[in-house]
Amino acid sequence: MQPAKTVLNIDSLFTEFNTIDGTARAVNDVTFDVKRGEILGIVGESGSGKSVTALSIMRLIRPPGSIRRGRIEFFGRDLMGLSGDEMKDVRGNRISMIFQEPMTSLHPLFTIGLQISEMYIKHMGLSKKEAWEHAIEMLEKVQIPSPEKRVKDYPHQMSGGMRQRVMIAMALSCNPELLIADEPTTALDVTIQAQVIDLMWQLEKEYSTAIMMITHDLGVIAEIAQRVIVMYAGEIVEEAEVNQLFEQPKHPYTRALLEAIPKLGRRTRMGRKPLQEIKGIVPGLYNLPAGCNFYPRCPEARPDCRLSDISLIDLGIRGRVRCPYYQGAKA
Amino acid sequence: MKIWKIGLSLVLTLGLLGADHSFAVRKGGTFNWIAPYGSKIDTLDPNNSGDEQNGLVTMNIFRCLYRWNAAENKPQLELADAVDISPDGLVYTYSLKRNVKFHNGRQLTADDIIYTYNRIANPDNALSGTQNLVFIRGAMDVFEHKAKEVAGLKKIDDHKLEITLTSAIDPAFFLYSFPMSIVPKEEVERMDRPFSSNPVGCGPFKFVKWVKGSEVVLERFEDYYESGKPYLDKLVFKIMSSSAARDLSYRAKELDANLLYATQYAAYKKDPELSKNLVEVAEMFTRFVAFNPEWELADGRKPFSDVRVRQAFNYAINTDLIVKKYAKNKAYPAISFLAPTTPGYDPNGKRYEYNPEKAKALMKAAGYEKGFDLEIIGTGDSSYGTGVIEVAIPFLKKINISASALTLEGAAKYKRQGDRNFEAMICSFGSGPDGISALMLFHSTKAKKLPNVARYKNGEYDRTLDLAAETRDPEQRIAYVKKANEILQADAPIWFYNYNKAVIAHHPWVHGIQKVGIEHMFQDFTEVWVEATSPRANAK
Amino acid sequence: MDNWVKKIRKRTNLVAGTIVFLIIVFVAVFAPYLAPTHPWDDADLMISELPPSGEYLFGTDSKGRDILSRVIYGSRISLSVGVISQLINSVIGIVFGLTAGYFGRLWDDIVVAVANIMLSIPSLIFALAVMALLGPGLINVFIALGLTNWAYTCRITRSQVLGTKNQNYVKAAKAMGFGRCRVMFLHILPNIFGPILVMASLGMADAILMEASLSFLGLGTQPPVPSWGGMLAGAREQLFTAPWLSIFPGLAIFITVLGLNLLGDGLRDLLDPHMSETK
Amino acid sequence: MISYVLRRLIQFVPTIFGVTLIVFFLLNVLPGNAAMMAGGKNRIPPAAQKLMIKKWGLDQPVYARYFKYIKGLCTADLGTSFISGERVTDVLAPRLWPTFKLAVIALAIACVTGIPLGFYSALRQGTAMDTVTMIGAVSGVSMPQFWLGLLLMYFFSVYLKILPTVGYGNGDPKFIILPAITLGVGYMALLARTTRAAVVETLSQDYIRTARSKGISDLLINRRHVLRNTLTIILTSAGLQFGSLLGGTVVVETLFSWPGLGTMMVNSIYYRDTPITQGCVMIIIVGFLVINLLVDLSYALIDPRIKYQ
Repeated sequence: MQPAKTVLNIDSLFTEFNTIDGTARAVNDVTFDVKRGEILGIVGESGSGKSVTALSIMRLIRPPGSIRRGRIEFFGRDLMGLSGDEMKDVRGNRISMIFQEPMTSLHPLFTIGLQISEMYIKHMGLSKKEAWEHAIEMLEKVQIPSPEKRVKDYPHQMSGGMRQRVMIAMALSCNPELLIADEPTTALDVTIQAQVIDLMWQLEKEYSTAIMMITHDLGVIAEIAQRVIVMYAGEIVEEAEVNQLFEQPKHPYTRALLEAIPKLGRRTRMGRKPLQEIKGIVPGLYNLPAGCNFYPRCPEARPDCRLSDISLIDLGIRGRVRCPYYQGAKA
Repeated sequence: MKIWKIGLSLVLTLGLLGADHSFAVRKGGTFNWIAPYGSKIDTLDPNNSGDEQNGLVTMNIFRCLYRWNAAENKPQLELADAVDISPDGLVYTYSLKRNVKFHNGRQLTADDIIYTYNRIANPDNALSGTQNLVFIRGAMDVFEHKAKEVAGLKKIDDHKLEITLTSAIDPAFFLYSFPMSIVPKEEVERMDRPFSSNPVGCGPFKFVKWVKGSEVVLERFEDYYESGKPYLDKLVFKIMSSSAARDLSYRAKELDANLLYATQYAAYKKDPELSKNLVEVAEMFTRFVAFNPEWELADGRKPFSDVRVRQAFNYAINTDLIVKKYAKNKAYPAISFLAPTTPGYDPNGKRYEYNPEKAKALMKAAGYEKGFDLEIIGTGDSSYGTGVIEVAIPFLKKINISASALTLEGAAKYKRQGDRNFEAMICSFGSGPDGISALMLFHSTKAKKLPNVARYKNGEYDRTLDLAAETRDPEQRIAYVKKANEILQADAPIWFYNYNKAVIAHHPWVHGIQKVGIEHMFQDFTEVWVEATSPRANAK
Repeated sequence: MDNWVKKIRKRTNLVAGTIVFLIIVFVAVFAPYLAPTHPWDDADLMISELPPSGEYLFGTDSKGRDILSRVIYGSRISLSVGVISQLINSVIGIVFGLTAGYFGRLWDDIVVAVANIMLSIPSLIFALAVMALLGPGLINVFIALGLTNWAYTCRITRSQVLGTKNQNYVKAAKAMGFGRCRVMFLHILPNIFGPILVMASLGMADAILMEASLSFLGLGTQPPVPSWGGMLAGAREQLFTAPWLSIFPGLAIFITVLGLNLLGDGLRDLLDPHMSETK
Repeated sequence: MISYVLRRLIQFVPTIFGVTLIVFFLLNVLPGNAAMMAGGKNRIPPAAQKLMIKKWGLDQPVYARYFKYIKGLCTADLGTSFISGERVTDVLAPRLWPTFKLAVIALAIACVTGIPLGFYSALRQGTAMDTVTMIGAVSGVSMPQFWLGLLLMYFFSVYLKILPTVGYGNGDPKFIILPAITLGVGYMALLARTTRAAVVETLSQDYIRTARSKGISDLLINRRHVLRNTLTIILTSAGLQFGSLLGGTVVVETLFSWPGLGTMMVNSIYYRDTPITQGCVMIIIVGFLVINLLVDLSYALIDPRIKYQ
């Protein structure tokens, strides 16, 4: 882990939502890094804090939410210390983001050309005309047929897969160092998913952009990620190289996630199932249980899991895990 | 005659000026005046509309054969220097003034008066003044399509006009009001512009412009027949129906004078500056609640057919207190129907004092000790609308009459009034200047001009009134009028509420505002002038 | 995820609005127990037009009646007029607006034409006709007010539907074979509710004030029964000479409308799908 | 597009006839008639009233009168006023411009203040500023126009003495300020609240988050991305309000002696001068139709998803 190779280094990030009902800790002491050219997968169920983590990095948390503390170092520079305008120069330019819903993430009243051009105009200072030409080029790169025509289209004239390609084109238009993809394929149907994943895979190679792939789809992770972080109730519960994670999952939660998938490894024709088979639901963030957050649902829970907060155990090359009784621990 | 008139105007002016002002009448300036009765003026064709909102403008553009003399409170000859009356009182020969010019420069002749009266009489024109001519011989024939022209109108020469009447009455009372204004034929029949919005008369002011819905502007007619008059260069009528807005405009000195409503009257009275120049007059309007004697209760009884119930109603209400507190003294408690300035009014006449005990006793005697429910209709008018009923309700409650009010808009109220479809109704009616015509309102058969609102029927009253109309002795006539008024008072077909007190406030630089009893807003601006201190003293 | 937390936070509006609304309902229901005097039977001309004092907190009116009592009693008429007439015109307006925008074509043309006709008929004519045909009475006030203003709601709803009906969630709902009613009322309506609620809750003030002008036509409440609008209208010429006559009923209207606006905002946030979806 | 406009224009005809029919029969239902009212406080004698009724054709059955009216309408003849006897078109024409001017300026005031206020409070949701704006908006609609008008008149004319109280002043712009503000405030409040609701809804849209993630400035996001999406709703309510302003300015016109259509229409209703009422309604319906058509067309300009065939 040499600093030069690290694109993003997040250190003890806390993001909270303050309401009259109390404080919800959506992201609770999260620490990790993203290396150059790497694809980092972040998995977890809905409400596990992965999207909030992504938005925290972009500093797009809106009131009543706020980043309580922590450092978000991007190439060694703490993003938290940037002014609003400086942050805007980072957003889209050096870190960009793809959102889950291609249907609603594009402005319905503007042409896609205009929406892509905005990036060039803002970050590269191009004229409208130049930006427009770049937008066409970019559409071509994401394999949209007859881009010079489609550039004048409105989002409602395109299919979901097309729109996600537009989103990718937009996100990559300024050649960012880090791309955060928040469930980029969830809303798409299976064949389109494959195309989009392939496209990202290719682009990652071409641009050597680091990618943070947020998903609850382990199949996607298995396919393209090199390293995986598993989140649960705002905390990292496990971090490992992708092969290790699939072959030797340590945290009971990770195991539960994996067990919910019929077959490990590469995507199969059988398709993938979502993770609805873990018993119980994600605990409310207002009243987290004492001790281990996964305790109520954990098949291997022991009485002392409840007694005190569990800290993340650094296993060096084998990653990190938040369970003293992890699989393979010397009990 | 002319000298006498100037003398009169001087006396008038002096009276109003007080001692601390100079006598020098000043010429020039613009006078901002108001048209307060509603937010519209419909037409400036004076013959066409009886609405006083139109009349208060047209009376300064036009002239009638007679004019109301505010100081003496009676109509007097205007367009004629003299009139000869035949011994039987049926033929009037007028010697018309020779210096009367219309605003288009043409001289007024007898033809104009004949033309105007024929115009008014013609039923196809359906003009509001028609009924004012019924006493002229032949008018009814025209009215009934039997003749083309009124036979009783005869031109002797350009400046001599003979009018023959059907009965010996004084035509002055019928011919002074603004719907009888003399109009020039050539202007009325012009095809290029409607007369109703381009009026041409022979009055002191000529028409300049009319911003419909906002204002009418008049300017001095240089060839007006009273030499040297009028004094004002310009006269502006601003259409302002909101009394609160008028109040602000007046305080901002944008209006030279203002007609006050009760709330402002009370406020102006208290203000040391504003209270100085208030011109008050007892107007010839009486406000009352008319009872419908034909109205039946569920059990078939007709409470208002019983005089005791009607009297009880009058005794039950503390009219003086209502006038003082609610009307803020901008009215005079009514004794009977006739207004204080109308001949025949008796200031010492008997009246219904506030006496709830007597009222209760009367109700008991009439068999209505337990009272009844009563709905009183009226408009939303602040001086004679359902607001007054609201004040009266607690008093009526004490004699067990549970009264409620129903506010209606004007036309709906008139409809129910005409259909006799009401239990009781609050309204305001003219109670002058001629006592006989005013009291005719309650004549059971001859209430032609207006339907007998209270369905009042009393043979003695009818007879007395008929006698008054027939007699030619003025003293005798007044005695009969007085008697009829007394009968009416005793029979109480109505609740006698109040006579209006009209109040005009004017700024200290204004002179010549008169007390006009027939309608205070009918100000004739021939005599009005403004001092140099007026903000518009030199405005053109 | 941040959204559902936001939703709860937003309940401040809902809570405040509900409290205000309940207080006014309470006042209306228990007016006879709350009012210090009877609002018209206890009139006494000797105490007319007194400014607010310890004895008469809100002062007295020109007919010698306690304004506090009249404001308290006035809540009965004004609240029901405001709420019911707005409900009527919202329901009619939403149904017509939704269907017109959703189905389009001939039905849209018809609804738009009818709405335009309704908007062009002066409400005065409508009120007078209602009075002439149906006579006086509070129910007829609801009819006069409820039936005249629906066209606004209708047009707003329609315009919103036009912008929403091609969105994917609508298409998806249609594709899933949901009935047209379900799509319109459960999928589209909640998405466009904000502006409609704003219209309705602000329209309340209009309705309360309009009621007064109807009573001048014999349609609304009749003297001596008080309503806030009527009290205000009755005092219009005395704004400067006796300001307390208009200030207190004016405040009552203001507070009611404010409460209902808060309630409306709160409801909107509660119903808004953007706020309630959890990620 | 052109065929759509044509289709809409053709639809004007039945709508106009519909409105004349309904208004004609509603007016016919009203108690009383113009003759009763023609004399103001001085009632016209019954005999003279009869003459007037005959002259105005009010003695004929209602359908006959309606057909006569429609026949006239086909030759662009709106009839003559009962009371003044002038042609309705001559009576209406001078009132149009003042009303139009007042409506436009009032609406402009409402838009210029209301939309930014709504926008601002939506962006500052939940802050004190938002609350203050809401309270302001609610007081704007709760305050009767005559109150506001009189207060403004008092402050600017009596106290500061910088503006005239009432009148048209030959079109002098000084005279329009107070009536326009009085008229505009209620609409401003409505627009502010509508804008706020629409903006709040837009702000929570995913595409706004996308726009933020692109690093473009807040100003651009608000001005371009948010505003565009709220324009339809703002336009709709502004269009509706303009329509209602054409006939709904009675209180302000009366208070400020403004020579507009509103007072004339209300007076014509009270005085049962039905040809004038019909004429006013005609103007209002045509106004509404044209404005709505423009608004509908502008939807298509703003929102590419809306297509008119």
